[in-house]
Amino acid sequence: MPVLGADMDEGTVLEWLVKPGDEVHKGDVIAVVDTAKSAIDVESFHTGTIERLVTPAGDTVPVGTVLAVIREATPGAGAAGPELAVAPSAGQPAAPADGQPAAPAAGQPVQPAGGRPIAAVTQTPARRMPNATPVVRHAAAELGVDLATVRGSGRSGAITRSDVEQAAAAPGRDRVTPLARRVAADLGVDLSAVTGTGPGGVVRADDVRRAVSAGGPARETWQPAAPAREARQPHGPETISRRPEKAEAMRHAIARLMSRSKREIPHYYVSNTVDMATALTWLRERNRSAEMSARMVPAALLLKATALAARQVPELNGFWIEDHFVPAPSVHLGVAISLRGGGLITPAIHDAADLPASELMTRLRDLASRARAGRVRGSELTDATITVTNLGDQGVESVTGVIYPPQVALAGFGKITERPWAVGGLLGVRPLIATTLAADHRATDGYTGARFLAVLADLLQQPEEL
Amino acid sequence: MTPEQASKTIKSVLGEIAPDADLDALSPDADLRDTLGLDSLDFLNFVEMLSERSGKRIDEDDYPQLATLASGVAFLAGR
Amino acid sequence: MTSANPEKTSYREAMRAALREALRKDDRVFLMGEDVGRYGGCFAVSLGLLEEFGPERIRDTPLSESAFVGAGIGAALGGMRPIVEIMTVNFSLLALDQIMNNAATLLHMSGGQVPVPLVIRMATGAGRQVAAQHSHSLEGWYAHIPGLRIVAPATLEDARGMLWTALEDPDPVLIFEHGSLYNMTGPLSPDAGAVDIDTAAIRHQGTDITLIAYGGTLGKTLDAAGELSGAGISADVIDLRTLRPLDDATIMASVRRTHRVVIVDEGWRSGSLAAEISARIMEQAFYDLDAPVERVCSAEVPMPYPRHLEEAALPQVPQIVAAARRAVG
Amino acid sequence: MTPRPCAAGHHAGLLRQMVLIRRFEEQCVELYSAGEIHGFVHLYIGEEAVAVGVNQALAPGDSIVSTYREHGHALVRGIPIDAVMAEMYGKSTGCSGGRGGSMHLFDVKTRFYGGNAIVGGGLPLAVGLALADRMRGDSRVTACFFGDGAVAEGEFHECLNLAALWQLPVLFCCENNLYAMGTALARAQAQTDLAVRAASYGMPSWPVDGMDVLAVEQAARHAAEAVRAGGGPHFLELRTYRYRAHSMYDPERYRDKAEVEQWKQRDPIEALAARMRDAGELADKDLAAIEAEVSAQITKAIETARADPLEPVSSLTRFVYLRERS
Repeated sequence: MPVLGADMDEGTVLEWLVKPGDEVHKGDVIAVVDTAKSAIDVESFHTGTIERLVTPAGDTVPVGTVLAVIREATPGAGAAGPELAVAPSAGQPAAPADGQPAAPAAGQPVQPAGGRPIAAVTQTPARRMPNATPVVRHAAAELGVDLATVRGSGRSGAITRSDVEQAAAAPGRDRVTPLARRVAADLGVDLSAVTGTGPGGVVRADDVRRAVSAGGPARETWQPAAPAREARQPHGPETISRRPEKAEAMRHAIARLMSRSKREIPHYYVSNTVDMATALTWLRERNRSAEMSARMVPAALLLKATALAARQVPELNGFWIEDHFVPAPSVHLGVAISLRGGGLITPAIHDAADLPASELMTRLRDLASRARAGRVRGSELTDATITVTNLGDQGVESVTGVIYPPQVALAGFGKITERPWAVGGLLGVRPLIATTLAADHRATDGYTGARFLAVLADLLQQPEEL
Repeated sequence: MTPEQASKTIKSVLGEIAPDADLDALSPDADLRDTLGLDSLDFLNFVEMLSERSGKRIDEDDYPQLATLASGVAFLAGR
Repeated sequence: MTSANPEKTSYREAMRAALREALRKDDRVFLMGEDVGRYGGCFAVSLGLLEEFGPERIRDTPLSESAFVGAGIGAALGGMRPIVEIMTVNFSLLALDQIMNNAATLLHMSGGQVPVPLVIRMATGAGRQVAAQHSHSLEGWYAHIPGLRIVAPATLEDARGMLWTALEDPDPVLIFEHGSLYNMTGPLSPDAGAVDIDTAAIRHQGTDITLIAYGGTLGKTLDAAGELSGAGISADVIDLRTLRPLDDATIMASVRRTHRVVIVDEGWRSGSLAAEISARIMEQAFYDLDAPVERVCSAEVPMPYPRHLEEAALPQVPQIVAAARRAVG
Repeated sequence: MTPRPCAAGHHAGLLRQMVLIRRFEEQCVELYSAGEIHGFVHLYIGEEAVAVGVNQALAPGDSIVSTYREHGHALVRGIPIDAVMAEMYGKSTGCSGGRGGSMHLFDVKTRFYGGNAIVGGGLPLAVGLALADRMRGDSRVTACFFGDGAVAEGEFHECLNLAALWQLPVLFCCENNLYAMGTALARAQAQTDLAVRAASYGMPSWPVDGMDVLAVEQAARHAAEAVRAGGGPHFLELRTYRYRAHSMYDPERYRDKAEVEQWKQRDPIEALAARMRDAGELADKDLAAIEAEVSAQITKAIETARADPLEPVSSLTRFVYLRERS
């Protein structure tokens, strides 16, 4: 069970997407796991064949528990010792000392001929009460050891104090320097996915920065608290109910991040009104000839224009880290998507400035449906370099948003409304949209923000170029 | 497609798009987008699924006819 | 002020020039200690001063550290500006009671009535094969005591300039002169004068690591910085100058830039000044650290006599370089 | 130096000072027992003649370095009784701002350089003060009080040597009360004749009956005048006795009650009073008047001290450095 969030200590396997015998590749989604906050896709970090599924769907297990055993597709036979496969938790004890898989039901592990098990950990039945005295429990609490992950060496498998101490001393906790932790927090980087290059593999600040510039690991943020599989595979209204505690967790996460933003970021705001007549006319013509599935909504044009504007005004595309602006090499456009029943997430459309508007539209639809199904990947949730919020569909005229730290800008769009508007000295009725920008005054000044909105307005007058 | 079939189809599609909505309480003349909180993407999905299940092409110019349950039923059944 | 050309000067001469200036400028100033007069000072710092200023002001004392250090305190209470020379820090232990229980406390326990404007100079440190009783670096001990100011001049400018500032200070100031520095020579402007005794100085600018040193280890640390520079590691070298009160601001500012630290301290590691600095870095700059704080201190052994063992016991350039490399990784 | 006043008035003054010390110390016992004052409190009861007699020989410009048993020295030196009592209470109005307490009474106005609570620790200060006076050409005397216990300290010997070597104007006043806390003089010193030991450093020294205030005064005047005249340091061994424990209370296993009673027969206050009665200098009503006056003074000091303010905790680290770092 991978650690999918900083505060995750257990997870429920919602669904296996593979079965024994299936070949999997590194990066394949092989299972869906429900954390306290969201349903998350679990990727395989190995290429090979599924040997067996250790944790059945429906079980709740602590992080670090083996979910499945993958027989690695080793070019040569018998390489190094066992390693963890589907329990890539950097935060929890993994294999027992002998490295043998020990499925309690099956007794001895099946040692596949020709392959080798690369995941091996005692499966812990869901929240079985560990066999430990109160004194040992106290010690475990003090040492931060999850007793469910400790194998007892005492009588009848009882966990002794020295078992706990050994577990605590085991290379469990990440070796991450304080600076790296701070940088990761600033950048929202999930440290468990960062490779350390320091002595003994310690993660240092540069490792975190490299991970970010490589477009890398999950950034810590809140994750969708959506109805998970039910929404994805609707069975009927009775299954569609969000667990209240999840909504609350998301509310808290939003509260924390937005409070931090308002506490740390001196926002400034600029706004503009843009004539959308040209864009809408172009869009209508295009949609008329397009397949239904290829139709675009105005939001797609707005997003593309925003992405291009962010590229043209790079001072607004990046992060404020350690008292400096760090420009992002590419535009990953965060899109605020509100969830039914409250809350929102802001998954990113990667390299948005490089995508044709039609592709952007496809991504947007995909992202929106997955977001509402609670099926957003970690990297999508964490990579945005600038964010867009569009409340036009809700009928508001304009929105001035709160910046997502450590980003430095957030663009807002209101409703496209027909209003009287003078063009060339003649009053006419035109579809207008209010565009706004909230930006971090530490990184830029109002002049830059104004330039951004001007570029955006120009781009929207040339929809065919988008 | 009979009005009953049309109504059932529309409600079924809406149920998937807005799973938390109480469709039984939906007034035939209520604006769907406002009442159910559908955004443009939701509405596009709605149109797409409706087209798929009814087998009918729905152009952008037809969208106003899908504003309410009653007008949607009339639109689908009328074809 | 004329801008005269720098002259080649030794640390000893710089210190003597400082004494001479103080004795000339202020009638209240006198020098007192073992063999400071006729002998000319154990390290020849006060050579020639007896002839110039006479036995009243260049005052040889009996080997009574407690009495003459305490007498220095009393004379300071009585309106004088005594400079007490304790031959070496090793003998200061015989006067520890006076330094700790009187010099450091009188101001406080009199409710601010009795300041002690006293300067105590002493040689410190190892490196001359003088074995276990003459090689201590106990300035860290003294830096533990509130009420004292502890300074460690490591450069010619500081040897020349710290004394006068210390004499002007209303509180007791202990000046620790590392024995290996007296023969150090270099250019010093004839205009060189008083310097502050509050701040640390950056003696070498760098970006990758902060090397913190003082007194006798500064030279070795600068050598290490040079070696590191050849290996592409750019080091900030901080000369603490004042060991109490510590200039946290300079230390933390550097750590916040480099994120890595090596502290070089000739004191024994346990309970050392290096330990104190390390703790302060944890307290004030923990989230700026990208590697554990490294310390290069003396081995925990009474100083042995043979050269090879003495060298092994003391912080040396290769150890500083190795520690820096560990930190930079 | 100080002109000698008429005998009757002079004796009455000595008596009054000794009574003041005695009653102040008795009051300290009560206040300590009641938990109003705290810490180590060393009482001077029985030794009053020493402080009172030596003080007669000192001029206002002279310096005094004392010990932790210094209430008496402080009071006769002229530190206001209110300030001394407030110091016992740790109040900011105390003579040391409340920072010192019983063992660390200071007052630079009267050149009273402290109660020093390290046995022997004050001697080097006295030598240094005298050195400053010598170098500055002042004709001050520094009176340095210490007990018989200090004679065993290295600092005693270093300082007597240094003072004699440099011929510094120090009046060494050894209050020999026979016990270094619980260790009797004979159990700690090979040579119990302390004046002899001082003499070995080449300074004039002699023993004095410390229970006789007039004898103390006479010896001190003689010695102080010699010191002031440039005769170098002098040493007085003042043989006295403390009636009470080393510090407030102790089981007194180290001495016989009979011995205490024997010394009390020679009580310095009663001895002077008897002599004055014999000479017709003291009537009962005179003594009663002294007692009443002293009592009123002490009562007022206590009331004032109780009402005085404590220093705020926010100023805890005051008086560590005179110059705060810029």
